[in-house]
Amino acid sequence: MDIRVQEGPFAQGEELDAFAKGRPDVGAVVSFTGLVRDLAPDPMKHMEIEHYPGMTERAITTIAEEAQQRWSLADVLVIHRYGRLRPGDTIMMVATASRHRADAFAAAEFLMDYLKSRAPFWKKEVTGDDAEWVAAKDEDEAALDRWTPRD
Amino acid sequence: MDIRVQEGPFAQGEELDAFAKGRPDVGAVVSFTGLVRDLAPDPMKHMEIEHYPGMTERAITTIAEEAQQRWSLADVLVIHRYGRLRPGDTIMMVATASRHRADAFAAAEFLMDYLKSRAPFWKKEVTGDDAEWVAAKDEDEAALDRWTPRD
Amino acid sequence: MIDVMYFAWVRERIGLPRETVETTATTVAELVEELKAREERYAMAFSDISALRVAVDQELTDFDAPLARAREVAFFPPMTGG
Amino acid sequence: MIDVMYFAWVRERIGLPRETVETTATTVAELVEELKAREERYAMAFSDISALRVAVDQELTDFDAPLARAREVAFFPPMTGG
Repeated sequence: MDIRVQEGPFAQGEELDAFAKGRPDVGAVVSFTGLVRDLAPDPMKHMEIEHYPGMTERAITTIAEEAQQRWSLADVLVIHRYGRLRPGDTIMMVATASRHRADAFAAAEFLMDYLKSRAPFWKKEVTGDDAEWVAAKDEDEAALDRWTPRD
Repeated sequence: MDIRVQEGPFAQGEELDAFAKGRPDVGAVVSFTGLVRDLAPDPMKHMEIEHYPGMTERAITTIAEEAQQRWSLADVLVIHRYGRLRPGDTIMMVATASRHRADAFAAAEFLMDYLKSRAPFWKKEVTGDDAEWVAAKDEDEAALDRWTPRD
Repeated sequence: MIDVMYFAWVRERIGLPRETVETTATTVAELVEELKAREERYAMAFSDISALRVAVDQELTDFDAPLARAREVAFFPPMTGG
Repeated sequence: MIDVMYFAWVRERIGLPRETVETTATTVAELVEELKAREERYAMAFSDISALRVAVDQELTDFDAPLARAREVAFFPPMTGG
């Protein structure tokens, strides 16, 4: 399990190569990369990501451990940046390695759904003179429901 | 849409970097990589992948076009190798780019489910003096059901 | 005249990857019956048709598909890509 | 003595990222009432508690959570990671 919360950029391709390498028991690797979008007609100058140092690492570790309990995973990678990012920059990435593709996919989606709404990051979009905090989406909160055990 | 059926290796990290680059409208990139496993106690010497030239490209193109119709995708990448592969080698990769993560994930899983059972590839595992064709799994055929529209 | 192709263990059992066949069959199933009647190795390869898949002109189809105007028929086991 | 932290627009409305608070509150909700009584900017920040989340000692919790032995309480809007 490799969890990194950092201000600086990371190279998603190199990270994927390193993550997938030398795992004789792994048949499936899934990765997700989140990027800063640049949507017309309101071009963003930059994005500021605030986080809660200490709690961030704890929350992500808890989420990753839960994923490892739910699915058969050889490894989990989470990298999440904070600070100032520009359009096109990679915000974060998640990767999962498993014998089977179903586990790798499910775990990656689970990690993303929880990181969205349960890891203490807050995004602010700065456009020209204006700056606005990104509002949490109802659909992101709703996405967590599918992981709730029903019994 | 970029579809490649090839004998030679590919660099998944470089492919991911190139695929994710320069897409201002894309917030989410999902990749899947399939690797040749090396499972004790019966170490595989190599894997032979046979395919049906011509039909392979057609089948993958049809699958990718269907994915683009079903989900909002900025782009799709499929690379699939044939010929002789060794344990640890990358067999294939799929990548999807979208504004939203749900579309990128669903499309990547859809592509994988269809590539597994509908693209004309056949795997043979060579272990010592023995060689065996990999049998299709019922669960892979069953995985297609979830994409069938119910009406 | 139709090109008939075999892949994976179907190819191995029949002993060749493709051949040109002179046929009057109007469906895939009729073509299979003609091939089975030829030699034991064909009869073996086609003994359990439920274990096989067929493509006509590079499109997956069923064994009752018509062969009218078909140029290429391929027989193979269930695919194992990905 | 408890460390109280604010993030995102909660931090901006209150005007500081953290402070040490002398309190007799036994729950998060009681602490919120004490803070609201202080100054207008606190009352504003905490006016709609349903728009806020709270963590006690870096674990997400509810507003009726006890503060016994808590060292750090953080208030913030719903998270937007990923």
